[in-house]
Amino acid sequence: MFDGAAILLLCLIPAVISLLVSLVPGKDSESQRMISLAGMLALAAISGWLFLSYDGSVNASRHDLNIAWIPYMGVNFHLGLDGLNVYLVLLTGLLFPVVLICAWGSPRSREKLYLNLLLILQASLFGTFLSQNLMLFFAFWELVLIPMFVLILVYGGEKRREAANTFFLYTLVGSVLLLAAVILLGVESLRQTGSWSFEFSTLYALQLDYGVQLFVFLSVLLACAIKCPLFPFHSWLPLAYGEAPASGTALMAGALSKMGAFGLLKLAIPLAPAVSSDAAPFVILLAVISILYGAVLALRQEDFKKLIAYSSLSHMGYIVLGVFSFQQAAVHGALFQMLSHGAAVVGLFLVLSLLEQRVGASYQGLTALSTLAPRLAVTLMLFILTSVALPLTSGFTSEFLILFGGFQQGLVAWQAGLSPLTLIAVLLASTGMVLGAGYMLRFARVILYGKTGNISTLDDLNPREALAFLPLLLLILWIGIYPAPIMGKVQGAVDQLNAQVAPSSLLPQPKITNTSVNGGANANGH
Amino acid sequence: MDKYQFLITMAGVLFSLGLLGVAVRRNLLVVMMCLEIMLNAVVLSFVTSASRSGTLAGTSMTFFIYVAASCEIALAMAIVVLLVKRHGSLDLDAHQDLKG
Amino acid sequence: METCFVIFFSTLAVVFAALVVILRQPMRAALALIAHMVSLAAIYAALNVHVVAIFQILIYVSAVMVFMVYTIMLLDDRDTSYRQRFSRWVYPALAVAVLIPVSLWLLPANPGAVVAPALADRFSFASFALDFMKTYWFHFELATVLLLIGVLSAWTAVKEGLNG
Amino acid sequence: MNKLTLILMLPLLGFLINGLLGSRLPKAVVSAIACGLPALCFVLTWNLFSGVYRTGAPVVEELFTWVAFPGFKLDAALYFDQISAMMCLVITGVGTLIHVYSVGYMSHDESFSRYFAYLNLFLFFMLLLVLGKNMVLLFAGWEGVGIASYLLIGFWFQDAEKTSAGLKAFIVNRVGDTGFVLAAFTIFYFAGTLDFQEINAFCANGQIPVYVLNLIGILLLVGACGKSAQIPLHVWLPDAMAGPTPVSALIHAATMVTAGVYLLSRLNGVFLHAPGAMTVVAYGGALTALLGATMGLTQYNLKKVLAYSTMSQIGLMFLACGVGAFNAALFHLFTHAFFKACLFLGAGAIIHALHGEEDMRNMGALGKKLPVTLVTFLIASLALSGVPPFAGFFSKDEILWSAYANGSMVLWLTASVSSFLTAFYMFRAIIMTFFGESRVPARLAKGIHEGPLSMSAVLVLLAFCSVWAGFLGLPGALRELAGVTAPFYDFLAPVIGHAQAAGAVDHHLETVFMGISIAVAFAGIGLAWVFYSLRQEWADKVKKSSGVAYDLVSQGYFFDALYYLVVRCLDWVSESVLARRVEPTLGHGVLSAPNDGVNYASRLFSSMQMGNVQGYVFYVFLGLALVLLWGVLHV
Repeated sequence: MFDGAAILLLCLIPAVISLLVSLVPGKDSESQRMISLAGMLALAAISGWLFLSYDGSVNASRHDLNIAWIPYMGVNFHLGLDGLNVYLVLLTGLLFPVVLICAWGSPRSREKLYLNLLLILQASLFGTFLSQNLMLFFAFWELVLIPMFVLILVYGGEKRREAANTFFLYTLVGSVLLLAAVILLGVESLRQTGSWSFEFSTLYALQLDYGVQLFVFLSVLLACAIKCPLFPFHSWLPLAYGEAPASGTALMAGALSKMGAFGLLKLAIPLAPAVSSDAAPFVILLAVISILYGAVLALRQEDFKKLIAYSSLSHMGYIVLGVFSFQQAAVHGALFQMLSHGAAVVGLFLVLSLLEQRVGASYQGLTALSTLAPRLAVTLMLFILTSVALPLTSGFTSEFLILFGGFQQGLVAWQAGLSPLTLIAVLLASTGMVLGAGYMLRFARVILYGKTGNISTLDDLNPREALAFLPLLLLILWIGIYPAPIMGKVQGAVDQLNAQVAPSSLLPQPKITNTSVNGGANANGH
Repeated sequence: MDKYQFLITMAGVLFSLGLLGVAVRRNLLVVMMCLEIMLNAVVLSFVTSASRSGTLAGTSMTFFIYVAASCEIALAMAIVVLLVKRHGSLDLDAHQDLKG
Repeated sequence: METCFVIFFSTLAVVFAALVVILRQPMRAALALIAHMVSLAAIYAALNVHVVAIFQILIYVSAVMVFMVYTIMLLDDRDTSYRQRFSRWVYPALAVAVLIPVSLWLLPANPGAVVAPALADRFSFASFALDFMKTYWFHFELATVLLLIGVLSAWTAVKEGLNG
Repeated sequence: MNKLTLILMLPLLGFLINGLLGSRLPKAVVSAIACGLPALCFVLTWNLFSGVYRTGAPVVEELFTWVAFPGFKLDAALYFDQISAMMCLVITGVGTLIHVYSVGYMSHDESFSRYFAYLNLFLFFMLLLVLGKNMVLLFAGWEGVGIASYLLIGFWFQDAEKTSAGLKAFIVNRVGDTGFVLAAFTIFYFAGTLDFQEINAFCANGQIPVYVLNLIGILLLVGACGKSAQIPLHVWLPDAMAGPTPVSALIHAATMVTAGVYLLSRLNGVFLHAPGAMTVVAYGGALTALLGATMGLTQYNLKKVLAYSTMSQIGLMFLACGVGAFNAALFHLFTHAFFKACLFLGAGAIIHALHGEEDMRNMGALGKKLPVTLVTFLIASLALSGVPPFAGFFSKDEILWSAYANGSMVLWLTASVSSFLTAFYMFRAIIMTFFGESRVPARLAKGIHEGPLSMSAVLVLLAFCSVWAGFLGLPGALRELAGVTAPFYDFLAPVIGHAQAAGAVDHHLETVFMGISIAVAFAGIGLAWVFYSLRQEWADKVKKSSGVAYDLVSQGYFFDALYYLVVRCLDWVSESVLARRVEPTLGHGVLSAPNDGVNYASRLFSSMQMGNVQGYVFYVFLGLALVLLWGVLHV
């Protein structure tokens, strides 16, 4: 029961803390911050403990909390740790204290509201990632929107109203169809098992015919493609990322965008395996388009925030590419990319936010950071190198695995006489390596190097902020240098996922798997 | 064909005549009359079916229809009077308070 | 013999109904309506449903039409609706009006139990009244209450409306 | 901890110390750490090397499993065989020397510790590159040296040109890296492994169709071209001279740029079975050698002359690889490391003396003021031009010979022409720099002096190396003549078969060719002497007469212009097409479409509410009719 309690705490602590914060008399923002920081640190500790203690078993996770909620409709309050969400729980636990500490210095009106929003956001993110019941998942999925909406609306830039509405409506449109799919699945379970149930375990076991799968797949894909975002559905991204407060942007890019990829992994593929494997080449094509589109746009982007926004569009493309390669390496890579991109993009946005705190809006014209604030510059450079996917950083591990797996799968498909689309897509995606280096290092050149401009003094990274960045950097290096032990935790989940995608197992093995010592990397044989 | 089916059809014809009248006449009073025609068509159909199947129900229903009709006409006339007092015209086109 | 009656009077009924729709002066339309109802009554009579025939005359031709005529006399003036009889819906409505009888005509005739002439006296006044009161007295009471309410509300409506 | 790991970790340690708290440490400590650790590396390497030399057995160390899932396992393992040993010796040896040299060279720079941190970082990645047991580990080092060189080229980051040069270097390298990665993927698909030994073994057993091997070979070549500045990916190297001169010596002459050669010989198993790829490598190398040499002719910037010569020398090494003489390539790599480093450091000494002046038109008659530099530079140039008995002669001659013996006449001819040109422009440089009358501007003229002892000592050492190194690998004919062995080739023999073991051995012909190449070298030197010392007006005449050709060459055959065009196109797409057209339309279209839809629908429906009772009646009428009709038709 203690493990279940650990899960429960993840959702309870934010609630309790936000209550406490609201009880603290109005103006005393310092202690409010301290309280919520303490709570977030506790959460980080718990999620870290969960991450470390998780032994990689998928089905019977010891961390499981199942409370009947609306029994006759099969809606349970069922939270559980599994291979798919263990990374994201860690990420969610890690990011919030970091964000809060970096936002510490910035003077803010309505401190209470801000802290409460952060806490609610964190709780609902935990819920989304942990929920083992579709209806619960959907509820949390929607709940995430609200605090983020308010965050943009209250603390955003001058176009904040438009940005908030766009973000909210856009994501809502996606979720409406998702709700339809959820209900449809419930009905299906009623038809097949004779009782309402939204438990994932039940839904995965259903036999859905192709039409139903198609509907479910498309609606989930739409919802996730908007959240991620993927290419044609990204138009809310520059606006929202540009207008949101720095902390909000960081969380949107770091945590919220992962919901999309997670949704694809948790819903689309297991619930609609046949359709997913048929649609995979096209989704991959979409992913590659967004990789290149975002990269090319970032090449000439003057606004730093937008530049990173587009880069994140590009990096999310890699995740989707990996997920839909249905290949062990690629899926591992995609899961890593979630962590890696989460850490890196948050780092980048937070550095920008620190600059904004120090010099105000004019940080857009900042140059020669290396001269002004060396420590800050080094930190920024490390995050930049991560998104350039330099070896020994997490970016390399994930992108290498993704492209590797995708390429293997594409070649297998091509050799098997199926569509060469995947292979071509992966080849295109690998040019993203060059473009990525292009825009990121150009960004570095603009902001880090050159002669000092109108801004001549800047106080460097102070110990508090340095401490905040430390965990992110450690995570990046850990995944970059010694990822093997982490991969073990998700192995079960990856196997399960590959087992669920039935038709792609029809693909032949690469001829080598049986002759070579290391064996082939094509997962579907196992 | 037997007279019953003929009468039923006749009732239909009358009903649609009445409805036509309601739809096309602009004069409020004539519209009311056309409503009566429709009612009568209904009565006719009731009676026809009743006398064909020789049961009581149909014919008894006519009585309720009569009651309803008299209430309706009473109220309707009252409303008509009020409407005309309001807009000073019997023309239905004058009464467009529902325009969206 | 009675079939001829039926056919003849139903033709009349249709003709007079058409007149009601067509005629310009409300009063004439009212007269045509009366004729229409009378011919309907005749049809009922021809069907041996004398009760209904009688009440048709009593209630409609007398009570209802009297209402009508009063109102006409109260309100009749030569306004736009007099000068221009038909609304802009006339042609589409005509087209649609043809549809209904046609579709009714196309309806398959369902063979109901055709009564034996022996039951003809079933609808004779006395027997009908007895049966009716035996079976439907309560409903009819309700109906009369409805009637009462209708009259009252009409009265109040006019009263309030004229005051307000 | 095992020695191998220690070799790898020491530079990293130096990087961490100098990088994190170097700014607080005194310069003496910083330089002690920066030079001491590589020196320690060198000692360890030598120790290991002697072990390998004795036993001939490679040293392997499995550090840990990098990535593993069912059916796939990738170890982080180090592998120290003959090739790695040779590379490590060069890297740590020359590296240490250049560290020492830098202490003097950078003594006046304010970000002293940052420089040494980067330099140590580079050493770490370079060692990782040559010690990695599988392609991924090699790639880690491969990219790592890329970033190190990026950081060092843009070391003086106030200068926009320098930073953009670094950027260019990294991007062009990335293009090559993409090729490398794809090659790795393809290899894994067919061979099911990324371990070098297994790959070579697997390619030998002929399970892979030849066209695939050719494809893999080409992809690898793309990667090698990026790193080793071969046509068409050479454009970054001249710009890379923006970095501090010792950096150019270490990274862009001695070690990093030769990584491509290392890659080719490390995967010689693949290439030996990919004839098509081999041909491409050979002719690509020859082309680079020629073009590089020609481009060297027209440069006035001393460092750029050296850069182009580096390019053409590596071209020769590729040529050697292309004709299967991997050991010759590695030998040339070995000797080239010494004399080219020596040349760069000499150039550094000159630039140091002239306070950063790099244009040869502002030099001349420095010989008297900088005697040590002159001598060492001269020795190194002779070595580079292939004058016996200096190192370059033996290694280059081996390449030329195998170019003919295993390749074709064309290859040999191209190589010879390029070595002729090399001799020419090297002595052009020497004459313009050290002899003739001084053209040094007055502001720089005063106080020209040799650098501190640390610098001159290093120069002398390297010059010494570029004399004796050649005798480690005497060509076959001379070996026969002198009845000695070639320790270098014998050492490499277990991992790379001697090229001429394959071809027919004809020592008479070989001696003839040797004679020709010596003649060629002297011809080049003589011509330079004529043009730039005796009859200087001729040089101008030639320049005048060959107008277009001169522009073509001095503009580097317009490769830069071409790439600039590509980049401009990308920018245009990014700015004018995507940012201005697509993005707004997408945004507006997607965002306002639902809005407009709702508005339209509401207007439509409200227009149906015309407020006329009879209208509603008509709807009722219509509805009724339709329902009836439907009933009739469907009942």
